[in-house]
Amino acid sequence: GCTNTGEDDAAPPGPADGGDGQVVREGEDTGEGCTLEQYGAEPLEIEGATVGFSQSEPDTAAFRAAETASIEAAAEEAGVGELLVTNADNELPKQIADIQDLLNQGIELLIVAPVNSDGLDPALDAAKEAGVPVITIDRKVTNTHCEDYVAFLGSDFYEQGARAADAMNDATGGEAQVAILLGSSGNNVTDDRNAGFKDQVEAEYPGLEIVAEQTANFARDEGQSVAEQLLQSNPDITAIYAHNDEMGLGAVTAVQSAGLQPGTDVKIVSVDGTRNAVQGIVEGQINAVIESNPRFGPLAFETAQKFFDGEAIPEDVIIVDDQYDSSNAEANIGNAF
Amino acid sequence: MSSSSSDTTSGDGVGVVLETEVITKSFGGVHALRGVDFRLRGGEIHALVGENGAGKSTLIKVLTGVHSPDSGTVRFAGEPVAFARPADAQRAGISTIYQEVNLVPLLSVARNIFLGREPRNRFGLIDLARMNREAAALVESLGIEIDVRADLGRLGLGVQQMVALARAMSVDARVVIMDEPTSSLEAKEVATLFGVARTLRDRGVGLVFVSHRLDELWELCDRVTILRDGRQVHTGAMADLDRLTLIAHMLGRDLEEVRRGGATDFGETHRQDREPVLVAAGIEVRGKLQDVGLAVRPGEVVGLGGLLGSGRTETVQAVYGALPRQAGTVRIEGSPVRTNSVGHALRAGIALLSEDRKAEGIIPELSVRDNIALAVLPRFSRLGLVSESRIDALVATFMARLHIKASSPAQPVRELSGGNQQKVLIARWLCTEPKVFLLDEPTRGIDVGAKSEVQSLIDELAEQGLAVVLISSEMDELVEGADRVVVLRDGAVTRELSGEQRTSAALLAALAGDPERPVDETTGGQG
Amino acid sequence: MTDSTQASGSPTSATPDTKAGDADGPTPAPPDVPEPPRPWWRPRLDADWVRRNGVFVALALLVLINVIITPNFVSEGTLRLQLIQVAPVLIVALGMALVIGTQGIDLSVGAVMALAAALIPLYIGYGAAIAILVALLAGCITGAIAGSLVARVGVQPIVATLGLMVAGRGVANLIGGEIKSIREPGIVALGTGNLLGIPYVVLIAAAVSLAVWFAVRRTIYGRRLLAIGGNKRAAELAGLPVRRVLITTYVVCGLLAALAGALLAARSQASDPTRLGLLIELSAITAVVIGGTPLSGGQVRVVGTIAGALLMQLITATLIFHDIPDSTAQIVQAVIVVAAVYVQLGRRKTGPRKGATATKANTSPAVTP
Amino acid sequence: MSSPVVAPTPEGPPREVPTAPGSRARLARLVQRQGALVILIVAVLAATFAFDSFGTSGNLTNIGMQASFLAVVALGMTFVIMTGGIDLSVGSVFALGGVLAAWGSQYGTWAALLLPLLVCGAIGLIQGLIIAKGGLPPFIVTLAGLLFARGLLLLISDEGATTYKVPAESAFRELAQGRFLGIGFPIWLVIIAFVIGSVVLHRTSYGATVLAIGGQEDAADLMGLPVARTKIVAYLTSGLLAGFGGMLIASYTSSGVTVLGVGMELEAIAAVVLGGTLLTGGAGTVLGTLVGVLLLQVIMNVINQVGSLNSNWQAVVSGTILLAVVTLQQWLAKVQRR
Ligand SMILES: Nc1ncnc2c1ncn2[C@@H]1O[C@H](COP(=O)(O)OP(=O)(O)OP(=O)(O)O)[C@@H](O)[C@H]1O
Ligand SMILES: Nc1ncnc2c1ncn2[C@@H]1O[C@H](COP(=O)(O)OP(=O)(O)OP(=O)(O)O)[C@@H](O)[C@H]1O
Ligand SMILES: [Mg+2]
Ligand SMILES: [Mg+2]
Repeated sequence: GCTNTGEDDAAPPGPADGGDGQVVREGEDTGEGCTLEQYGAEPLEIEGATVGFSQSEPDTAAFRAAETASIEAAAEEAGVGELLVTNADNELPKQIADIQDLLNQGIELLIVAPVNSDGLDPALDAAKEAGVPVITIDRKVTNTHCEDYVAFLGSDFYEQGARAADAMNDATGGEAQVAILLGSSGNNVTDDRNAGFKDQVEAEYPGLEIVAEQTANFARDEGQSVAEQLLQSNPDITAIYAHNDEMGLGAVTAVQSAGLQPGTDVKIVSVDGTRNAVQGIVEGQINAVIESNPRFGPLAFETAQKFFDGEAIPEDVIIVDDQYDSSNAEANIGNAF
Repeated sequence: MSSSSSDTTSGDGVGVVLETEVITKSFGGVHALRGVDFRLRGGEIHALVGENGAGKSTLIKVLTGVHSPDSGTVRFAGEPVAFARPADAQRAGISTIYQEVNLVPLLSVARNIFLGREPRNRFGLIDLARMNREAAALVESLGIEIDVRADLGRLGLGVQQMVALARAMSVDARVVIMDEPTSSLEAKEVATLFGVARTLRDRGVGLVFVSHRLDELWELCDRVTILRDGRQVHTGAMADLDRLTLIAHMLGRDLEEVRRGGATDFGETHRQDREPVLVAAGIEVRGKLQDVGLAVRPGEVVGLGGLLGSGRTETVQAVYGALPRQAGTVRIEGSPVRTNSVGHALRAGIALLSEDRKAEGIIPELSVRDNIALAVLPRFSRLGLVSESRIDALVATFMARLHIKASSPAQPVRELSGGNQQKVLIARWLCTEPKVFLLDEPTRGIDVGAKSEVQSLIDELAEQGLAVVLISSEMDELVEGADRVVVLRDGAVTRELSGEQRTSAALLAALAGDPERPVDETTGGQG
Repeated sequence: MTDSTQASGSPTSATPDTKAGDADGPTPAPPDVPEPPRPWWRPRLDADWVRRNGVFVALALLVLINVIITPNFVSEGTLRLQLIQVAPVLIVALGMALVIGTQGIDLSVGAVMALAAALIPLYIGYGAAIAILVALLAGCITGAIAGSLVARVGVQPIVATLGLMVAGRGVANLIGGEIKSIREPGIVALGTGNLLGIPYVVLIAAAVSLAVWFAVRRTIYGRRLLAIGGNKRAAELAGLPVRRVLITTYVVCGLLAALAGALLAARSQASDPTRLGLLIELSAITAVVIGGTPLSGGQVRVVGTIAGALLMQLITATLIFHDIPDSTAQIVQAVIVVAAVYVQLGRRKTGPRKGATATKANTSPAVTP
Repeated sequence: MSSPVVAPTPEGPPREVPTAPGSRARLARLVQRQGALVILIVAVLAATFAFDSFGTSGNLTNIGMQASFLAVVALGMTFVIMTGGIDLSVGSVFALGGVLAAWGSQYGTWAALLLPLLVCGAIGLIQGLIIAKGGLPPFIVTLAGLLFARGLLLLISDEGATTYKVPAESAFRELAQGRFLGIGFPIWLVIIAFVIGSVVLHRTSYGATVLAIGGQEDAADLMGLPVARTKIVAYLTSGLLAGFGGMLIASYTSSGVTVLGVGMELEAIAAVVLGGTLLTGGAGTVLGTLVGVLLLQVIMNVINQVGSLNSNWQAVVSGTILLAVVTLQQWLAKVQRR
């Protein structure tokens, strides 16, 4: 992003690494900090420790791949003794099982990307019982702070939605018939990105009319076929908001096959910041991409070390997400994942 | 020949347990029953006869709630009833053995016998020990020696039929209906079955008995109802009818047309002077056959005799390669046929008409035409494309030659009567122009008309130089139809009867393993 | 002696079931005069006809409803779009129909699509043709594995293909990695190009339909396939090359799935091994069954399958057109699917054992009345 | 002829061959049906030697706990498959059951217990009715059930946006979080359910009818067995058990998670088949299913023990193992039959 910490700049380009590290949003730390004492954990030197990482979704999604790679790289950087990685394949019971398995194998710190905000209780309880501190990344859990987990590191999905509305307003000049491509039903990311967008539109942009919202399950080909149908049945659509870049890219193809110019005839705004989508901005097919930075590795280990060193850790460590648009896409494409 | 000589007046209502009034039933365009008035009295054995497709099974299915009639009434014990499903009929006291063995192959014999009314222990759970014990006793009383805990599907068709009988017997029924129970039974089992039937009759039970083995009717039955094309053409006392009249009623022809000599339609013996075309030697099938040998000359009909489970079916299946054999050779015209490959046997000129038409013969959904042409498709195709016109010609030839009754060659074969299905299968094999034709119970379950057609067909084929192996559970068929009879016992050849020895009495003795007569030295590999 | 004896008093009440909506109705007297043959130009437009052609009727109805209630429905663009979108599903469904005809099922088609799509970017350097050939080859190989497991080892089709589905998706992800955009002009043209105004994708689906129809109706292979599906043991005894036919069928199914995967990749100009073809096996099976092919094997209805796929496509489109939320959409879809199959299979009731034919058609292999 | 003398005369060759259809066949059947057990034991032993942390009691109870949800669902599936049917709706019904339980728990423990059973039972019942009375193929009906239950779930949770929480003080949490003799309730419940299931299948007329229908449906009908009723009960049971499984997981996770159960039907089918039940119906054991579930769970556990296996490799490995196991089963059965 524009506020690059520069840590990873030297890394070779590629989808998994490169790009920017995360920056914590200042002054927005909520609630009391959590200290080692309050949490009731033992001090630990991360160097040489056994750390577990429970990933939620298969690593084929660009976001997940970047996230896992970042954790692995940072673990190496921090000199972690052993990093055990599991992948829950999007199934909550499997994630619970994974975490219990990790605990059973003697991890001393758990980093988890939760499948779902609710329902990890048994796993978190087991961690508490084992005295293993938990840091959740990219998705917050609804459990009790400083009792069930140390901190949440991640983006504010609601905020992302709201910023997408802002970007949509900028791209369309305030007048548009907007179709929304929803992520998978029941997913909190879908809910937040949608609510943020709609609330912001309602509050600020009366000229943006939402004419359709249909799920396309975060997938490119579904995004394409749903967008094709929507454009066919509702030719007045002038803008598409997609909950992730993949569906946004699908919408690009759909607009093209409808004989229209994506980015011009139909404005497209999406969330994530993948290389392909930012490239799409450069080519003028996508109007804006709200970043959702997946590179949690350095921040996670940094936070953990601070915690073990006795510092108070805020409940939410919200990172600053960048935004790509025609003004900065070309310059910052290296930061995309 | 009065076509409606029903004895509606005599003894009406007296002791009638089950009756129908003007029942009609049709399937699509097929009128299976057209106004049938059937009356069954308690304490009688009532024969139900007719050609294949006359509607016997349909009538039974209407009586027992499998089908509901299009119109007409069924009365049971004087009350009109409308059984919605077989369970209702069974609960009311009608016990039925349906035509095709209708048991569950994956369950044990004991389970099959007691399905639905298993003995319970005091916890209300099935008392397995008692169930097995009672089943064993029941089966033993029918003279069969089997492990009642074994899966039914592993037993031969005949044994399965006896298990079905055991099941029907174990219910306390007022009416017992048996649709061709003897078709796959051996003389001894038939006798057992008759004994059971008579006992039941003497207890006042009404029995319905269907069979295409006409002699059995006079032996067992008191009265008879004859169906033809779904119509009731005659009802009366069995004793008032002679064989020819019965057949004339069934077929709807004049007496004269029917009058022929002999019990079967086989001709005289055939030539015996040529080199054997089929020589099978030393065939071993683990657990089934030991060192079985067989040799058949062109134009010769060799019968395979044996009791239930003696291994006749296994022998022909092993020769055909359909049953893996551990040892033994099969040669056709001197050249060996690869073991355990149906394809090779077929190409070498062997054909097998298998015993179980339903499970191993017909492809129910395919048309008559496609069923007939199935084994010879490559010959009627170019570059993998089927040549329809040539197949049509072939099928037309065989349908005419075997008198196959079907609405058109395109009719699904499942809609045909049993006899016609059998003829379709014979046609399938004749298309392959076999040198050796193995026939496993070819006349099982087909009516007199069809049976004599099949018999004369076999004869004709042999005349034309085909080597035939004939398995039959009917003594007459073996004795008259075969030039030699090879007798199997417990999976081994024990005797061979030829020439003068071929008499029913000799065969009976051989089947029973009469120790007086030593095993013929000439049997074995060279036949 | 139970209550069943008092169930009815008159001959007519004894047959309560034959009347309700049954086309053949009760035949009061034995008709001796055969019915005059019906001229071919006057098909029986009765309930039975509707049942036999249920899927076409349902399709026509849905089109009609859309014409009335959906704005912009009657347009070349809409028709074209539906045809384009249905093409990959249809191609998969046709392969599935063949497998179902052998009394099998193939759950691995979605994974095969992903695998094929994943291979294209890897081989795109050699040109579009080679890349697609490699993709198709992968489909054949997967099909051959499935076929061998079923025909040689004797594993039940649903399990064999379930294992392949899990493993295949994993392999696709392994070799494909993240989603990749495909910009190669040849592939893009395949996905978006036209011939005489008809999209290539639609032409290919039409060609595949024709080929499958021809194979089923006119070739030895088709005849054998139906025989094996109808009664495997009998087919064996008739000397048919059962294993070869079975393996061929799974290979064809894999090949068609790979083709569909390649087409989808070409259309979306990307290969997404994680998502591509997800759950398509269920859509394909539904299309086949709605089209009138029984899961019990022995029959393959190609035209029905096409109509079934179109029907499913149109249902989805209708729900999107009217912006129905996901929850309602799924419920509506469930109801339509059941209704369509009900109409299709509810035919030929002969008595109180309603649907006995259909039920057993689904469970036991060989049945003869 | 009246005296049933089928026994061979002394001179005849020994009858030993044809009259012994049982022993060898039974052995083959045992191996085919219990092949999974053999493999499970081998896998457990191997894993215990290979990984220090595998054999620990903590890990083993974890496996048991994790397996219990699938086990409950697979039990219902076993009955359905044994009637020759299939139930694809279980995953969705499972999720629905969980959401309903969490929602109901706000109104008390009874609501949490009854609501899911009522609704999921009703779904199972309706599916059973359509299949048994309407004669529709189970595959399609339950596929529609899958969509329907998922749609219903989304409907009651604002398109999945709302996750109901089980109140902290609710006794409903005890259902899955409680322990007896140090072992979680779900494990006990699974044991009880499988014992009951086993007795029902093997020692009651209902179970006999289930097997008969799967073996030969028209025969079962002609034998006068209550085919339709038995099938309806099987689907009802499957719906109930799936709902019960969902209820367990709601109690376990203290919330009504909306994204559960996707693909669970296939896992359940795999477990049932691994346990030696024929998909064509008619044969199998309830305990085999339990073995199948444990086998799947152990495979997953072992993959996790390896630690850093890429998630895609996990899929490849588990798919391959599934195929290897069924292949092995077939092979064992064949060898035994020879
Ligand atoms: N389920 C059915 N569907 C269509 N047609 C049928 C059905 N059942 C019987 N038929 C037809 O009804 C007629 C009477 O058949 P049925 O089985 O009653 O004859 P059958 O007298 O028992 O003959 P067989 O001696 O061969 O057993 C036949 O033409 C048969 O094809
Ligand atoms: N009376 C019996 N006692 C014990 N086992 C029997 C008996 N009858 C048949 N079996 C079993 O059934 C199996 C199959 O017999 P099979 O049908 O091959 O014999 P078959 O000589 O062809 O007699 P049929 O065809 O008349 O039944 C035998 O291998 C045997 O295990
Ligand atoms: Mg009959
Ligand atoms: Mg036999």
